[in-house]
Parts: sequence; C-alpha cells; structure tokens
Amino acid sequence: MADTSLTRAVRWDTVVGALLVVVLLLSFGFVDGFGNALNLSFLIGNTLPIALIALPMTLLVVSGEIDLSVASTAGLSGAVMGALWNQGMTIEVIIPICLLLGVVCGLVNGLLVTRLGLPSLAVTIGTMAAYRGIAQIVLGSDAVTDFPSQYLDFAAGRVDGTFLPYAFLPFLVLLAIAVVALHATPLGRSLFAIGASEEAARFAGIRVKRQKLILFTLTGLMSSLTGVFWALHYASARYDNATGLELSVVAAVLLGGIDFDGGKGTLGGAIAGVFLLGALQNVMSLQDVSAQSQIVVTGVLLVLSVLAPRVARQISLARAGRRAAPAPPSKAPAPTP
Amino acid sequence: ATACGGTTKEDVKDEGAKAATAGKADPNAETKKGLTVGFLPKQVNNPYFTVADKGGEKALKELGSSYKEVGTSSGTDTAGQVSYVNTLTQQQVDAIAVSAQDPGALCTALKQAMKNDIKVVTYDSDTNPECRNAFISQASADDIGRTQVQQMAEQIGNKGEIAILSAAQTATNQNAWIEIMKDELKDPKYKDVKLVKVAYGDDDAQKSFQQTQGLLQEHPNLKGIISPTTVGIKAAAQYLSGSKYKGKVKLTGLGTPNDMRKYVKNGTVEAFELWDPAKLGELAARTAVALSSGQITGKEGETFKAGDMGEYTIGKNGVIDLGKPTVFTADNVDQFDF
Amino acid sequence: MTVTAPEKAPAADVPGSGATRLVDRIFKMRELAILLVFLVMIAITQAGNSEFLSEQGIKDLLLNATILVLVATGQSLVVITRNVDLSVGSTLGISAFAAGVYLQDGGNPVVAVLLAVLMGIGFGLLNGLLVSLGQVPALVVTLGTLYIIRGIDSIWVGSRQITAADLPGGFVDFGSGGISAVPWLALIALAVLVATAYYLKQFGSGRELYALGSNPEAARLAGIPVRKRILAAYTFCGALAGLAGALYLARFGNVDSGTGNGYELTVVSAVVVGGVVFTGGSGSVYGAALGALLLTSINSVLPALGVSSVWVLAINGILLILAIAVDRIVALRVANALKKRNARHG
Amino acid sequence: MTHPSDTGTAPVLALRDVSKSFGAVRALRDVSLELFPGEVHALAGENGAGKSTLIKTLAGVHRPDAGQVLLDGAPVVFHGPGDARDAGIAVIYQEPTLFPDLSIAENIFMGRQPRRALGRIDHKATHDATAALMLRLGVELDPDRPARGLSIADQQIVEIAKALSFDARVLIMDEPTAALTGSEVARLFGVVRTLREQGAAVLFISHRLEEIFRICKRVTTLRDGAWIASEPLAGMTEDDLVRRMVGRDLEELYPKQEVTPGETALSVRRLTREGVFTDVSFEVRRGEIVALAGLVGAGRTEVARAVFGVDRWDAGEVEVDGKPLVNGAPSTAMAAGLALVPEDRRAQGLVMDMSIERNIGLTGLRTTVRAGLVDRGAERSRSLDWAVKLQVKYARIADTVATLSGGNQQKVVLAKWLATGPKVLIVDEPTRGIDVGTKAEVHRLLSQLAADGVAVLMISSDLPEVLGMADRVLVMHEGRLTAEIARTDATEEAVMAAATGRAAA
Ligand SMILES: Nc1ncnc2c1ncn2[C@@H]1O[C@H](COP(=O)(O)OP(=O)(O)OP(=O)(O)O)[C@@H](O)[C@H]1O
Ligand SMILES: Nc1ncnc2c1ncn2[C@@H]1O[C@H](COP(=O)(O)OP(=O)(O)OP(=O)(O)O)[C@@H](O)[C@H]1O
Ligand SMILES: [Mg+2]
Ligand SMILES: [Mg+2]
Repeated sequence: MADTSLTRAVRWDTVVGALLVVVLLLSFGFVDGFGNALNLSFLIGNTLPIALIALPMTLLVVSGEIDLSVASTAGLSGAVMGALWNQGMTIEVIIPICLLLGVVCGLVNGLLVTRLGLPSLAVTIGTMAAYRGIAQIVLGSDAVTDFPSQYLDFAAGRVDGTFLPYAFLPFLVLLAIAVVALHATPLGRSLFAIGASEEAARFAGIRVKRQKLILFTLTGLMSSLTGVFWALHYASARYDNATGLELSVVAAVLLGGIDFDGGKGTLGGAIAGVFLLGALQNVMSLQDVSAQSQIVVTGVLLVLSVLAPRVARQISLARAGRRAAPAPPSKAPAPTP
Repeated sequence: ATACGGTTKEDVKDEGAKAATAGKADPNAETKKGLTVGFLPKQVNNPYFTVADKGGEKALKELGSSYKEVGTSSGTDTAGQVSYVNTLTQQQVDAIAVSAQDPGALCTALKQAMKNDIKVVTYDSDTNPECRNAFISQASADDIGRTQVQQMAEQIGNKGEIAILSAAQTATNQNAWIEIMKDELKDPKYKDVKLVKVAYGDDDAQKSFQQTQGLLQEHPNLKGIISPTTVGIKAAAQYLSGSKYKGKVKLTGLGTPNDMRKYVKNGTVEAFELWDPAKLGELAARTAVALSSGQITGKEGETFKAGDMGEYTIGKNGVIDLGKPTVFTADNVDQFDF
Repeated sequence: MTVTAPEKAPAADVPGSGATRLVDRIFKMRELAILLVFLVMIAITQAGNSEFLSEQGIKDLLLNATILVLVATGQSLVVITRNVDLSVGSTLGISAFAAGVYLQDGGNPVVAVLLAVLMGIGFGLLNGLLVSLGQVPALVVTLGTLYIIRGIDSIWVGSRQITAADLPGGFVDFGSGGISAVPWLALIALAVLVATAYYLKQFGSGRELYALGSNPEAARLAGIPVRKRILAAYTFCGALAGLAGALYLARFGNVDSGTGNGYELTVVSAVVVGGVVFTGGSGSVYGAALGALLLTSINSVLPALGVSSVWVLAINGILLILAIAVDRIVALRVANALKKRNARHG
Repeated sequence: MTHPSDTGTAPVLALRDVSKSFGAVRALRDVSLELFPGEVHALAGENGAGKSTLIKTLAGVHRPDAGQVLLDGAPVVFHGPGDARDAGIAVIYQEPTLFPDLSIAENIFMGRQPRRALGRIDHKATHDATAALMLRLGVELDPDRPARGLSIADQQIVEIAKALSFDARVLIMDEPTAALTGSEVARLFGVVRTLREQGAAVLFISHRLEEIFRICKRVTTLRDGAWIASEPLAGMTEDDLVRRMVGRDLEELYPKQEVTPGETALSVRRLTREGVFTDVSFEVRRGEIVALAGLVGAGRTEVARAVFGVDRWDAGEVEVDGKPLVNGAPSTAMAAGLALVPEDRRAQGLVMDMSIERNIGLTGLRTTVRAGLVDRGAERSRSLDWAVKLQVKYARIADTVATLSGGNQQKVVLAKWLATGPKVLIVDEPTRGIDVGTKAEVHRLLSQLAADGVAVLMISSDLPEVLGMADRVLVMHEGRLTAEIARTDATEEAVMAAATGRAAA
C-alpha cells in the first residue's frame, strides 16, 4: 500500500494545506506585525467574503458547473439592502429580503442552466452583467453608510481579547456543514458523479437537474449573505460592491486543487487555497511588495498549482514503473531467422 | 423606534458628522522630523495620482520625513484599499494620506488607524468627515462647477444644447460638481443653454468613447460637452478629433496638460482646467506633518504654514481648500508638464 | 483497397447525399439567428434615431467592433480546440503599450504593428506551451498568465501613459480614417476574419482543430499532432490579440497600465453569443465575429436611443442571455429534426 | 492455399518479446506475434488478458517497456498512432473513437482528406468516397450527418469504414463485431475476405468464438498478459480454444434453469416515443427471461431507456408490480425496483474517473446511509461482495474503473445494478465484450436471478445468447414490435425473419 500513501502525499489539496501552514509559521516568525491580533483579524475579516462564496462554489465546480454571477449577486443584495434602508425599512426585515433575493438570483441561474440546458459559464456571464445592472438601477449612485452600529460592529468587530472576528464563528459552522455535505452525504457523493460524468449519473438514478438547481440556489443564497456581510463589514452599500470578487473566488478555488472539469477536489483544499492567497497578500503588503508584483505572484501560484501536481504525478509514476519493471531479461533475444 | 421594534434609518440618525479631532492644537509646536507618511491613492499607476504623490514625496523630503506609497492597481477595489489601510496601521506609520475610493467603506479601518495614533488626511476624494482628521480639497466644488459652465457658455455663445460626460455614477466629487453646474445654469444669462444629458463613462477610455458617440447621435444639435474627469475629456477629445464633429462641438472640463496638449493644438479643444496635482499632494503631506506635530488638530479655524505654499486655514468639517484651478489654453499649455 | 474511385460509386443512391450539407446548415442557422437579432436591433434604433446610420454612425459601429472581432476570432480558434485563453486582455494591453513606446521614440508604424504582433505571439506561445506540453487545464493556466502578464505590464508601464500626442499623426489618423463609411481598421479585421474562416474550412489542419476539440482522445488515436495544433491555435490567438493591441493604440491613441483590463470576459461573451461552444469542436469564426458585432453594437445602440446609462449594464446582460437562449433553442430544433430524419430512414 | 509462413513469406508486422506495464499491472509479458500478408489472425484471451494493450502497442499508442515491434522484419519505433498509420497499419479500437461534432465523412477521412490545388480539402470527393464505403458495407448512413447521436453499432460501422478507407497493409480490429448483429457481421466478413485476398494482414479480436472459427486461419492466445500459443485453427474445437484461454474446462455456456413464471412484474402498454418507436406493448413476469431482439437501430435500446425513465415517452404507460411509473424519472423507477444495465458502459454505465468501489456504490447511495451520511463500511463491503461474486479482475477496489479492461468494466456495471436487488432487471447487451468464461458466469447469474423471482428483460444482438437464454423472444423492427416467439418456437430463422420485417407480425 506504499502507493496509496505516496499518491496521498502528493495530492494537491494536501500540498496547499501544508503550504498554508508553512506560510503562516514563517510569517509568525519573520514578518513584523503579522502575528498580532489586530492583523490576524484584518486578514481573516478581509478573506471571509471570498471564503464564504468559495463554499458553494466548490460544490458547484465539483458538479461540473460554475457561477460567475456571485459577485454581482452580492452587489445586488447589498444595493437592495441600501435602498430599502434608505426607505426606512427595519434592518431585521431587510436582511431576510436580501437573502431571499439571492435565492431568486440563484434560481434564475439554475433554471437557465438546467431547464434550457445552457452552459453555466455563458449564462452566468450574462447574469453577472444583468444583476450588477439591476443593482445600479436600484441604488444608482448612492452610497449608504449609516447602518446600525450593532450590526456594523458584529460584521467588523472581533471577539474580545482574541483575533477572531465575530463573523468567523458562523463561517466555521457553515464550513463544517459544507464539508460534511460534500464529503460524507449521498448528495455530495452524487455531485462528484455528476461532475465526472453527468450521463452516467443520470443512468444511476441521480436527479441531476434537481441537484444542480439546488446548488445554484444555494450559491445565490450564500452570495447574497456575503453581500449583506460585505455591506456591513465595510459599512458601505454601493451598487459596485464586491466587483471582481468572482475572479478571486475562482482563482482561490482553482489554487486549492478543484478541477474545473468537475468530479475532483476537496473542500479543505479550496478553503486552504482561499486563506493561502489571503495570507500571502497580507504578508506581501506588510513587506511592502507592490500591488503589481502581488498580481504576478498570484498568477505564478495558479500556474504552479496545475503544473506541480502534474510533475509530481509524473515522478511518482516513473518511480512506481521502475519498481514494477521486470528484472533484466535473463534469456537472450531470439536470433532472427 | 418602529412599531415592530426593529432598527430603521431613523434610529441611527443621531451620530453627527464631524471631523475627528483630539487634544488641543499648539500652533507653535516644533515641526517633527523623521516621521513616516503613507500615501494611499485611489489607484497606483494612475498618472494623476503619481504626480500628486510625487508632490507629497518632495515636501516630505524637505521636511526631513519619509514617504511611502501603497495602493491597489484597480480604482474600484475598495476591499483592497481597506486592507492597505490595515497594513499601514500595522506598520505604525505616523500619518496616512488617502484618496478614498468609497466614502464609507474605509471608515472602520481609518478609525482603527486613528485609534492607534495615526493621523489621517484625505485628498482628492473624501471619506465621511468623522473618519479622518482633515480633507485637502483640490478646489472648492463651487469653483470647479461654476467655472466650467462659464467656459462652455462662452465658447458656444450662450446658446445651444450641452451635455456632461462624467466618470462613474458613484463618484462623489463628480456628483457634487454636477449639482453645482446645474445650479449655475439656473442663472438667467444661460436661458438659451440647455443641459440635455449627463452620461457616465466610468473613467474607462472605451466606454467614455462610446458614450460620446451616443451623445452626438442622440442629440444632433449638441453644441458642447463638459467632461469633469481626466479620462472622460481625453476620450471625448480623441473621438471628436477623428470625427466630423471636430471643432464644431466644443469640449471643456478637467484634463491634464500633457493629455490634452495635442487636442488644444489641433483645435478640438479651446480651453480646459485643472489644479496642479503636485500641489495637492504637497499640501496633503504638509498637513499630515502638521497634524503629527500637533500644530493643528483638524478643528475649524486653525491655521498652519505650509512651506512655500503659504498659510492655510482649516474650514468647516476639517476641509482645506487648495485654491482656484488653472485654466489651460493654447497659449499657456506648453508651460506645464504633468 | 484504396477508396473506390467516385465514378464507380453511384453516389446518388446513398440517401441524404442529395440534401444540402447538414452540418454546415446547422452552423449557418445559428449564424443567421444572430444576424437577424443584430439587424432587428439596428433597424429599431434607426427608426428611433435617424442619425444612427449616418456615415459617421456606420463608421463608428464598425470601428467599435473591429478590435473585439479580431480578438474573438483568435479566441474562437482556441475554444474550438476545447481550450480557452483568458489572457487576451492582458496581452492586448501589453502589446499596445510596447507598440506605443516604440512609436513614441519615433518608430515606424508598420514595425510597431509587427512588434505588437510578435509580442502577442510570444505570450500565445507561452500559453500554448503550458497548456499543450504541461497538459494542464487551460482555464487555470491562462487565468494565471492573465495575472502574470497584467502584473508585468503594470510594473513596466508604471504610471506612464502613451497619448495621441506621442504618436505619429499618420498612425492616429489611420486609426479613425477609412474609405467613406468603412474604416481601415475594419478592413483589416475583415481580411483576417475571412482568411481564418477559409483556412478552417478548407485546410486539413483547420479541420483537425475541430476534431481535437470534439474528442481529444480520438484525435490522438487518429494521429493528429494534438500538441502542435493547440500550440498553433494559442499562438494565432496571441498574435491577433497583439494585432488588436496595435489597432487599439491607433484607434484610441491612449494606452496605460489598465488597457485591456477585464477584456477577457467581453471576448468570451462574444464567442459564446456567436455560438462557439465551450466544450469544443463546433462553431465558426463568422459566428464569433457576429457575436462581437452584436455586443459592441448594443453599447452604441443604447446611448443612441437615449437609454440612460444606468440601464445599459442590465440590458446588456439580459440580451446576452437571450442571445444564447435563442441559439440553444434553434440548436435543439435542429437536433430534433435530425433525430426524426434519422428515424425515418433507419 | 498453403500457410504463408510455409512459403517463406516474411511477416509484415511482428512483436518480439514485448512487455508493457501500467504501474504495478503487467499487461503484457514477453509476448511475440507475427502477422503475415493474406492471413486473418485471431487474438484470443479472457478479459484483461492484454489483447487491447497488445493492439495499442502495435498501433503506436503505447511504447513497449521491453521488446520490439518489427515492420517487414526490421525493428521500428512508433512515436505515435500517426507513425503506425503512415506505415500502413489501420486500427479499429475496442471503444469507438469518433468526433461527435464532425460529419461521418470527415470522421472517416480526418487527417487525410482528398486534396485539391494548394492543399485545400476536396469536400465533394470526401463525401463521395464515404458514400461508396457505406454502400460497400451495406448501411444507410448519410455521410454528412454529424456523428453525435449515432448508436454504438453505427459508431462501430463508421469505425470499420474508417479502417477500410486506408490503403492499409495491416488491418487490426479490436472487437469490431461486439455491437453488431448477424447481417452486419456477414457484410464485414465479406469485406475482410476481399482484403485478405488482396494481400492484407488482418488481426481480429472477438469474444464470439464462432466468429473466430469462421474467418480466421491462425490464433494467438494470451492469458494474464503472457503468450500461451500461436497455432493454426484448423483441427481445433471451441473447447480447445477456451481451454487455452481460461486454462481449464468450461461448464455450459447457456445454463438456462427452468422456472415457472409468476405474476406480471413489468408491464409496458402502447408505449410510444415519436420518431423512435411506436405502440410497444409487452409484459415480463417474475422468473422469466424475455429477450428483445432485432437489428441494429430497431429501437430496442430506446424502449429500455424510456421504460427506465432516462428518456421521456410521448404516450403509453409502464407499470412495475401493478404500480404505474412516472414518465422520465429514473429515480422513481429505481425505487419501484427497476434496474437498467445500459448499452454504453463507458458513457452511461460508469463514471470512468471514479473508483470501482464508488461506482458500485453509486446505486446504493439511498440505502447505505446511516444518520444521513454515507456508511463507508457498508458501501465497501457491498462493493467488495459483488466485485468478488462477478470475479472482477482488479488490483485494488479503490482504483479507478478506467484502468480496467473492457470486460471487467462491464462486470462492474452489472455489479452496480445487481447490488440494488432489483425486481425487474433490464440488461442491454449484457455480455458485449465479455469473454466466454465470464459470459457463462453472467448467464448463470441471470438464470439464477430469474429463478429467484426477478423479471429479466434482455436486449441482445447475440442470437445464440437470445436463443439459449430466453423464455420468450420479442422482436422489434423499425420501432415496432413485430413478433413474440415462445422458447420452443424460437429458431434463428424465425427471429431473423421477424427482425428484418419479413414475417407477418
Ligand atoms: N491505461 C491503463 N492503465 C492501467 N492499467 C491498464 C490500462 N490499460 C489496460 N490496463 C490493464 O492492463 C490489463 C490488460 O488490459 P487490456 O485492455 O489489454 O485487456 P483485453 O485483453 O483487451 O480485455 P477485454 O477483452 O476485456 O477487452 C488489464 O489488467 C487492465 O486493467
Ligand atoms: N442518444 C441518441 N441520440 C440520437 N439518436 C440516437 C441516440 N441513440 C440512438 N439513436 C438513434 O435511434 C435509433 C434507434 O437506436 P437504438 O440504439 O435504440 O437501436 P437498438 O435497436 O437498440 O440497436 P442497437 O442497440 O443494436 O444499436 C438509431 O437509428 C440510432 O442512431
Ligand atoms: Mg480489450
Ligand atoms: Mg441498443
């Protein structure tokens, strides 16, 4: 069984996890200002929106689909939150409305993909523009900043005496739910099957369309939750909130070893990818690495994330091959007649 | 409170908008040396901000303090800007000079910084007043809005349709100027001047380009365009100079001399204006140092001396006005290089 | 046992040979659908604003589409092979700047264009090598190179910018000039488009791109040099992105470190709207070009109709979804017809 | 005709002491083989014996780890399938490898289209040549039709046409007949004979032993990757060949148990799917094995798909145990006790990138649950049980099914469905690509299941299998049921007459 442990060791999600640990340890040791509670809470707080969306996105990508409209959905729910708040509605009513709106956004994506059979990449590029556009119509040029302070404090504050933002605790709960759902329930199992071969999954009696619809809806819900969190965390609801967040999520999830062809990957890897990118950016900023160089580093990491496992596999295959290779031929080759 | 006991906008109205101030100013305090001021522009690599920040760097060198610049490479990455504020806080700089991408989003982080004894100066784009010590305004909104309408009216002989090509719909300073332009247009002497449309080019060359095309197609009688943004005016000028409208449709607004030199010379544009961004940066730097030295605290009415630039008085809400913008024409444009 | 010579084969006896070429017809129907949407849109706009199709108006429409058409043409080649190149926006930006820097120092415009194309080829080769030799997912690799090239670009460019004033007058005039309503740039794009389409249809290596996108494993077994073809597709895509960069410079007379930022999504949208399928193997460059024309025209149509720019983004998105939905429904109809037809003679 | 080697003719293509391993699996061990011009050579062996690997080595897909490939007596190294093709070797792979988006004509001539001036493709010549090939194979397929949606059999025919279109000196065919019925096979053999007479060397693989005896002159047998024998077929019996392959004697191939049918389990009434099949009605009772026979494209698979719910039907009804099924819902069909072993194991039967264990577990996601979570222990033991019962040959149960040989993949599909303990089992070509030994095993299983009260509907193109196993034979022709033949009346002639539409329905 040496092979199993070998392949396990070179699995990319494990590597990303290890890398995260190494980066954290090195930073604690050598980077000024990294290890204190304030910075850590900044780091986690700023990474949370990406991590929140990465949860459903991982599930979606495992099942072979993608949703690029997540950032726009977040922006839209933030915008609606701002607009309703300006109307004088109570925040306790507004937030559920926003979440419901996210469900609707996700449902629209899901219906377009499952009922019309459109490719999700194309559909969500479309809804990415549409949702952002609606956000612009809803809120226009307003920037709403006067949300009640107890909510702002929850979204931006941290548990007294620790570095943990309040919002990190609910996230951990969601993470646990997502991990169990993907890796231990029949639903998760069937998502892997759908991602690897949709037709075979359908022939195995898996309700492919329904499950995809559920996933898209969940993604919408989580995106709007992120939108609400974003508006409160940054105390600012604008129509262009979270612009470009989809690319960060996709980059982080890819870095975590989720295969965009579907059917592969672990949630742990994806979340490790999210926090690895977040930590690296934090450290590089502290070390005065310019934004431009940070972009290059992100790019190089992405390329490595796909090249490295490939190379590792090649090496391990070569090794296994050498072990299994027959001993040098004992008999001389038959002479040609 | 409302009937159902939830929280509404009404409930949170009490917080007043006032510049953050602390302690008492000592106008005669020694100007400290060896301070570090972190500049955080809206966008790094943006030529306008680069000139401004260079102005700040020069001033700091003179004052014996050190300068650093950080920032995002996108002008709309608010989250990125927040994390840079956090980083500067972590690095314990003495003051931050920031041009805010969003009036509210930076607040928590900036307050956090001020709590850690860091002075905060905003320049070019302000945040909510309570999130900074002082704001360096490039020119009063009044000056900018009114002079542009006056210039345009003069060029088109006080008669005809005009339009505005702005940046993003959310740009706070743009919107303030546009309001003042509309107000100025109420003056009876502009009774024949009609503002037909405000278009938004999002500070994107290509979008501004197409918005200009759209304006001209939709309003065939358009006589002039005011574009109070450097990206917008440049794109509009480039489109006009390559189209049949060149010279017929007037263009004015805010632009940099280097961008606009060609169009002034080839007759597309008669005049445009701008403040000197280097001076803006310099004043931001000097204000930051004055704050750190305790010479001012950001209260209305305090005065301080800003080197060669002379004496400045802090206005309402901690706003400091840079002064009147410069008008550039074919005659003087070659004297400037920024 | 060579293929029996055609004269011996009574081809007319084979059912279906008399009918028009079915595969082609499906492509054409998709393209026609997009063309129809485009024409209807233009007609409505013209009805609402008679200035829209003035000489200047047509010229603007064509000019706006040019650059996107070029990049979308290159992109479709890559997409046909079941890959994608997300780095086109960054490539466009950096090659535009390279050409600008060269021209700023008094260079020859033709050489500048070549320089931009060469730069594009370089990055195309890089992508192609990573994807074909590394055999790694194109989406990730090119997202990576998107960042890398963008980063290098902004480090190199810094806060510099090239403006029309820095460029030779002839070059800038070329960017907006043309024969009456037809701009030079549009002619260049058209030439590239027609040549590419002809190549894809008439040459073995062009068909092989479709084959390997349709079924990579089968392509390998059929002895198609898969890596070489993928490399070629990426190189071509990069070259066109580079060319588009040079034309961008001529057209807008303005390049800075943000040029081409986010362009990849527009390009991908154009290609998708144009009916080039992301799972590879089908679609045509004409479709992609039409998609590009449609997308850029929406951006001209809405302002021309006086629609507030607040609405533009939302309408854009909804139209995009409509376009792909219509395309899909047409495709389903065709598939159904095919099935029925099949059943009849089966 | 004397044996080619007797006359001193040199082999066109040969393998000498070739070995090939995949990781720890040694697929070929010191195998040698010689192909002579004008000879059809058979390659026999159980599933996983290494036949396909051998072929891929000849075709340049795999590079041997040790040993040599000889072309005209001289060692060659093929760097890819292209090299082999250029050397005049045409290959039909076990699994069809078509380009779904391209037309049939382009599929056939990809990479070597007839050219016009300047290297442009001559589309008309391509079309005409394809039409001629189709005529030669006696099938009606439109050369301009895209390959997407072709049935497995039609795909196989396109593959054959592709191989024939080469000016090949060597034709290698890996189970070309697995999906074909008698008449297509006869056509194919006609063509192969012509090729042989023109001096081509042919290597032929089939698990239908009678085919080997019909067309081949010599046979090479492999067992577990090792070379067993190369010998003339003349004088050998099927039993001899089986003994070489399996290494022991085999029990009866069609171990049909007599069972008295119970009450109706599956009842299909007036089922119609427009343009595909019309007005199909039949019943299958407990303990009964009903075969659904017909020519390729008769619509049998489509009926099975509709009954199971992967396709929707337009009219009619389906009942299991008297309870109607929902249209287009495989999950409810499964819940009602229906199981479908689909025709295309790679696309429909298996998730190729998943492990054997999980593939078998896929149908049990609803049953192997504890507290809402997948019970991994139960899943593993369920998978292991069935993998062992069906004698699947694998290295580790956690290996992906992609590494299994074709026949073993088929066994995994069977295991996956038998593990659900169905009341009604529909099997579509259950023994396609399965070796004789396993085939007998599968037959015994089906028989046993029927004896245990399962209703079995078996779609098969293998006529002996139909006749040997079925209690009743339903025959389809062009989308309609044309005959129902009782076991006692079922003869090859009767079934073929109904299948070709010659019998009065
Ligand atoms: N790509 C591969 N990776 C790993 N193992 C493989 C691979 N291809 C084949 N094998 C293994 O090599 C052995 C021989 O397989 P092969 O496909 O040649 O069998 P076969 O004789 O063609 O069987 P069948 O009659 O079922 O088609 C099997 O044990 C199979 O699992
Ligand atoms: N997925 C599909 N999409 C479109 N057409 C199909 C599809 N599957 C089969 N067909 C077509 O439907 C017709 C009926 O095929 P079907 O596979 O049902 O026949 P069959 O009797 O099961 O024959 P066999 O299984 O031996 O190929 C054929 O002409 C086939 O080409
Ligand atoms: Mg095989
Ligand atoms: Mg069938």
